Amino acid sequence: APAAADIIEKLDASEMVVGKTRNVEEFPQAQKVGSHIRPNLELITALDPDLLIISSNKFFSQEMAKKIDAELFYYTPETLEEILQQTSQLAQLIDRKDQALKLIGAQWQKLKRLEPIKNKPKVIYEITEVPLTVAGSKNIIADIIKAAGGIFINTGHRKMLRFNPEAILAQKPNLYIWQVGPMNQAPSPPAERGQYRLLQADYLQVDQLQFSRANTRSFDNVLELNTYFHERQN
Amino acid sequence: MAELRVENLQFSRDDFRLQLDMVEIKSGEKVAILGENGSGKSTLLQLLCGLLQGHGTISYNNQSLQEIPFNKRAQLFSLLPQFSEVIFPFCVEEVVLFGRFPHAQGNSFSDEDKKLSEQQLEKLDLLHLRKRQFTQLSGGEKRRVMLARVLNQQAPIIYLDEPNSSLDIRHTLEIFELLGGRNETVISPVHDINLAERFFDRFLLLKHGRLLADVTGDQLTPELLTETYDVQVTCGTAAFTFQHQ
Amino acid sequence: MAELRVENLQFSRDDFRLQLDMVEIKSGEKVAILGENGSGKSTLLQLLCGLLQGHGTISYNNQSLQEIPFNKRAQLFSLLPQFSEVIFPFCVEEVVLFGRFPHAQGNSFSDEDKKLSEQQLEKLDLLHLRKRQFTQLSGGEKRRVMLARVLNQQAPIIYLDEPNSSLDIRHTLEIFELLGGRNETVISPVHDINLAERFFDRFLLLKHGRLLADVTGDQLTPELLTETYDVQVTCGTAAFTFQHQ
Amino acid sequence: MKKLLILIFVITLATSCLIGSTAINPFSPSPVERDILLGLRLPRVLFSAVIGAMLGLSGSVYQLTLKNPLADSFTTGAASSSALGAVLAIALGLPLPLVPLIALGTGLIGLFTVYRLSKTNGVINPVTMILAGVVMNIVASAVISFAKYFFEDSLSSIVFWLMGGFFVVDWGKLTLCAVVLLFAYLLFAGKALQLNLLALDEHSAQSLGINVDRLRTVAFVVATALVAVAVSHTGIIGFVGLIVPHVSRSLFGSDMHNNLFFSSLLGALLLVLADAASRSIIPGGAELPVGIITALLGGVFFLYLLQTRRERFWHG
Amino acid sequence: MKKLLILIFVITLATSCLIGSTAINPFSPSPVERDILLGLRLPRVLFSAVIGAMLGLSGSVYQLTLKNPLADSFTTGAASSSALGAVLAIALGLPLPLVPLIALGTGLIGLFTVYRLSKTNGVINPVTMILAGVVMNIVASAVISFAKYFFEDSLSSIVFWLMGGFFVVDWGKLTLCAVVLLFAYLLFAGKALQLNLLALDEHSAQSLGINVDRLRTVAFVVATALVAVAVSHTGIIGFVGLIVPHVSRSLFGSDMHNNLFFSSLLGALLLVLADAASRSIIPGGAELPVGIITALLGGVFFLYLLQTRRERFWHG
Ligand SMILES: Nc1ncnc2c1ncn2[C@@H]1O[C@H](COP(=O)(O)OP(=O)(O)OP(=O)(O)O)[C@@H](O)[C@H]1O
Ligand SMILES: Nc1ncnc2c1ncn2[C@@H]1O[C@H](COP(=O)(O)OP(=O)(O)OP(=O)(O)O)[C@@H](O)[C@H]1O
Ligand SMILES: [Mg+2]
Ligand SMILES: [Mg+2]
Repeated sequence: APAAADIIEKLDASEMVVGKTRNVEEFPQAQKVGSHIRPNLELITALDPDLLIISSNKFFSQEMAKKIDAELFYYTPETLEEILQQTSQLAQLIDRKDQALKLIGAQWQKLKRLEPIKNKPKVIYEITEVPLTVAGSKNIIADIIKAAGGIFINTGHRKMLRFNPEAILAQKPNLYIWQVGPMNQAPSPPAERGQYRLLQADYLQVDQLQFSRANTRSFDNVLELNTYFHERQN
Repeated sequence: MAELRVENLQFSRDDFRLQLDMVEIKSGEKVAILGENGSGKSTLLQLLCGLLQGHGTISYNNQSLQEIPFNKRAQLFSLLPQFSEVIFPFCVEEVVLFGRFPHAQGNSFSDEDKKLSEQQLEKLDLLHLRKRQFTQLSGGEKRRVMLARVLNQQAPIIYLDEPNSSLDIRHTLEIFELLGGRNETVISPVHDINLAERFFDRFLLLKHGRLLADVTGDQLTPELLTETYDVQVTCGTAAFTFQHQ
Repeated sequence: MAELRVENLQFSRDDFRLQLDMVEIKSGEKVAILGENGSGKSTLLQLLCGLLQGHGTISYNNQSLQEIPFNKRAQLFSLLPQFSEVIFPFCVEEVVLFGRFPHAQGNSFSDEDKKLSEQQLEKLDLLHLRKRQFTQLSGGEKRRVMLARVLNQQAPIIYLDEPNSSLDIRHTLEIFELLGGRNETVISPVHDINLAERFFDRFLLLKHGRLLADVTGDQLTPELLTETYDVQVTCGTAAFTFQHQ
Repeated sequence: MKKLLILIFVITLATSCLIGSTAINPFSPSPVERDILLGLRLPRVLFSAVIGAMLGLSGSVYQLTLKNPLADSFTTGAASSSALGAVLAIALGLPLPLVPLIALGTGLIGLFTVYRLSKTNGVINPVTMILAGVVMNIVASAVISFAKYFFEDSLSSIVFWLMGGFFVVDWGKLTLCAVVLLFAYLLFAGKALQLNLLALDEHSAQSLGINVDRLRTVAFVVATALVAVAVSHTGIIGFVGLIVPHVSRSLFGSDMHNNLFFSSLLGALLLVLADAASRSIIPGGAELPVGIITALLGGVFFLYLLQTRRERFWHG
Repeated sequence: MKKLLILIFVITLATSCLIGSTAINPFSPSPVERDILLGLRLPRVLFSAVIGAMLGLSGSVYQLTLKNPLADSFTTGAASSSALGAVLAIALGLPLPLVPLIALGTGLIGLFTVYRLSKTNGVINPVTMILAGVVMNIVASAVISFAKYFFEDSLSSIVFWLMGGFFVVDWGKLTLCAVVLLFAYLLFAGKALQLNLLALDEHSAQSLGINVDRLRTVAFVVATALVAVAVSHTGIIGFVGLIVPHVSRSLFGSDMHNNLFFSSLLGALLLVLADAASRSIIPGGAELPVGIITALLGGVFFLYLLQTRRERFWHG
């Protein structure tokens, strides 16, 4: 799981990693074992790992774990709180409890620096322009926005949803966050899109790689957004 | 001894209705079915073969057709449909060999089967076409291949729906003579009445799905033919006749 | 005045070779093409219609076939292929109306077209089948529908590949008489020599892709036929003859 | 019958303008409501109608031209080769307005390839053509799979795009598609008589004065262009092109005059209905991919027809 | 010819056991290497051969039975309805060993539905059957799309499962599939003569003593069961079932004795090659979905044949 890489690194456990999937940039010493969606079983067997950390890919991971006889850890946090919970669980498994306590404490510290927002903006988060998909309440982004003092428009109880532009108009968001990154590579700025002519909203562009992964970065994102909200209301 | 016996046969489809009270056909008889287009000749053949299901009884050697399993039927009778097709690129030889299917032991053709096919190819003047693909034949050649397939089946009763359609006069004569010289029962709708009269013993005249008459050659009078076809018929005028050399 | 002129026509396919040095056919002639199966009759018709491409020249009214655009050809000649099919569920009436296509103005059939189709349906004894789907007809009925379509095209030259195949004697006579009474040129491979002799003026005898003879009715001797078909032919033996009532 | 259907169609159009995630009072709309209605809802409803008509029309022509009841935008390779371009454009992160253009481009390349492959000695054989098309379909789908695999990050965009839907509709695109549809419809309607003749064997058709090869080529090219334009704007919406022509043949006969008209109309009707459902079936603004509803709606109706009127489908 | 091909096949099998992301010394393997070779590599190679043969065999039978050059596991609805079960099982997170079972279950339900729909008055019409199949395919695909959409967490699992591949193979699954293949092959080979006769019109075939309806039913059921078993273990691997039978018909004639054999063998060969390529083409252990390579390898070869031997494909 690419999102968990950050946690492992911060837990000082980098040297324990023997294999990683192709889009994990950390851990230069680890061997690449294919993509996270379709890892290479032979290579993993050859590395003979004790623990597999994966995100949501239940089907293959279970079969795989059975085959190579390793323990499985699912890293699937949906809220800030769960990030910290799963961090400590993971730390237990790899015996890094002290580092975990420190790391978790540091995150709580970040949240303490938040400014209160009086005039809470209604926020919508665009994941891709075509087809138009937005973040749902199971996405970590929802919790980030809430923690930063915004109102996350409840689009549905999922990570991402195909969405209807007219429903966005009808929800009258005050802030329209659009991510740019591998998933949404060259979107046109929403302010210039004809369909949002009547939308009385601010537009904020963010970097997908910074925002979409649920790890310690998420706490920094809360801070950044909070600052933005604060400046915006003045 | 009646080999084929049809009693009270009834079949209807849309506004067409076929009705046959009683026909018995003895082993070895050559029976031509005469009648206009749409009078029910092909339908009758299909009923006799069990390809269509009517009311009434059809029995072969006193056994009801219903009770004869499919694979046994192929040993009782063979059929040349009015139109036939082969959709895959099979060659002539292969198609003729198909006729041996009811006799194939296990799952492949014996040398005996192949020898018989060879003979059929020769009888029907197809040896030079044996490797040709079926779809690359002229109309008459295709018809002969299908005839060879049917004869190759060596069933005691042979149903031939207009066997001479598309055939030239020589091959027509060859085939009718071939059939005439054998013991099999032949039941065949034919449109060329002079040919029918020459090669068949018995004539079933159909009109609008009903049996108008069931006669032998000398009873096939111009009057009867007039009634069957609604044409004027005279007897004995000059014409070419043809004889196989 | 030669309406159709064929010079030095050559066509080969695998081991079959068609060769025609020179044939001229005048307007209104009724020409039967006689020859064994595989002698090249259908191939010749397809060449004359431009459906196959050979060497040599074919010209209509002194204009080379090559130079006549497709849509003009349909006003020069019509064709009944040896086998034809209709894959969609069209009804008889619609298929016959197809024949008016070359005359359709713009994109729909005029009342005139519909009236003419009606007449063709009547002439070919199809009125009672007009709403029936083509695929639900007997063999002879299908053939008549296709004939009606071809005649409906009202082209001055009509190519009919074995027009009487599958037809009963009454409809055969009706159609040949119909054709005989009209001005169109008719060129038609036929297997029934007695019929051909009775209704056609001129005979092209083909053998192995070559023109054996090009004769009129009185020159059609038993010897010539023997040579064409490799059968013994005698003249004047008794047989039924048929007359349209 | 024709008039009744048109009436039903118009009513459906009007009704579905009023259906969606936000309720709109049609008589005294607020400015936002007006804007939603005229700027988003109406063009989208019209767009779905136009796309439905394009797909229905193309299928009607394909089946006759290729003499195969399974001929549609998939089996001719048109849909996949167009989708391929769109997928690559999305995966490579090209500017979005380019997506339809590139899709159209690969669609036309696919078309040209299939056409080249199916021609020998100047003659087009429909069986060869459909085999070439189906291989084109499979190869293009394989490359799409590869893109899904290779550009993992774009996976969900690609998958959702492929499922089809009316993503961004503006009057410009709508006008473009409507013009293409109109052009194709008039062209085919002008050739309806000739297209009918393709139901005959080749020799009969040809002897009636039509250049069968040319007619096939024109029909194939225009139908494929229709599909390419439709797919490039909306992703892959299956089913309409395959089933709607069968349905209209079974209900209104084989004559292409009728079949072209009813295939277009029923295609439009089906997609307008399916899109209305896809917009409103999940409350709160989330959308179901329209292809899912099309297939379910159409599938059930088709299976019903297959049970009750099967003799009118194909080969009598 | 037959012997030569078998030889090539065996050599390919052996070679591809030695190809993969980890280099293996075949003569003195280390214990881990031995484990990889015998526990992973060998069963996988054999499995790909068995699945390839299953798909090729089913396609060969489908085309004849349904008299349509496009008949394959897709157009008969077999692949999608089986995949549907697997997708739902994956999405709902059911225990792993159940996935193939559920896939087989939905595959058989699909089969039964298509069969029921294509039968009226006791007669099976091949055109109706293939239309029913293709609708089943579309409806099942729509439900799969819905699953992709609804179970977003499982999206990537679903997509990649669908792309097909030999992910986790054990000797148990291998044995099961091999037994199914063997059973089906023997059954079809025992009916090869009868199957040939389906190339004739129905009346001729029937008058030769075969019960056309029953033969069609048996062939359809067994071929679909083959597909269901194959799909349930490996996901959807297109192409093999459609193209391989055409290739072997064009190379070795129409006789089903040969076609059954060569379709199976070429199918196996194609998949073994494709899987070896998919394992080794990307250095660093990433695996390409095998369907992509199959389609590219097979597609190019098929288009080549279509150009050079087209008269031997269909209808002469
Ligand atoms: N598609 C084809 N491919 C190859 N050869 C063919 C094809 N069609 C016909 N032939 C051959 O060409 C020759 C002439 O065929 P053609 O159909 O012209 O004969 P025909 O005189 O019409 O015969 P028939 O009386 O049987 O209709 C025959 O030897 C035949 O085998
Ligand atoms: N598939 C069908 N559906 C409905 N009616 C049919 C079908 N086939 C034939 N008929 C009708 O049944 C009647 C008998 O047809 P049949 O084919 O038995 O005639 P036939 O005597 O063989 O004629 P022909 O000499 O033309 O071959 C005809 O009126 C025909 O129109
Ligand atoms: Mg008949
Ligand atoms: Mg001929």
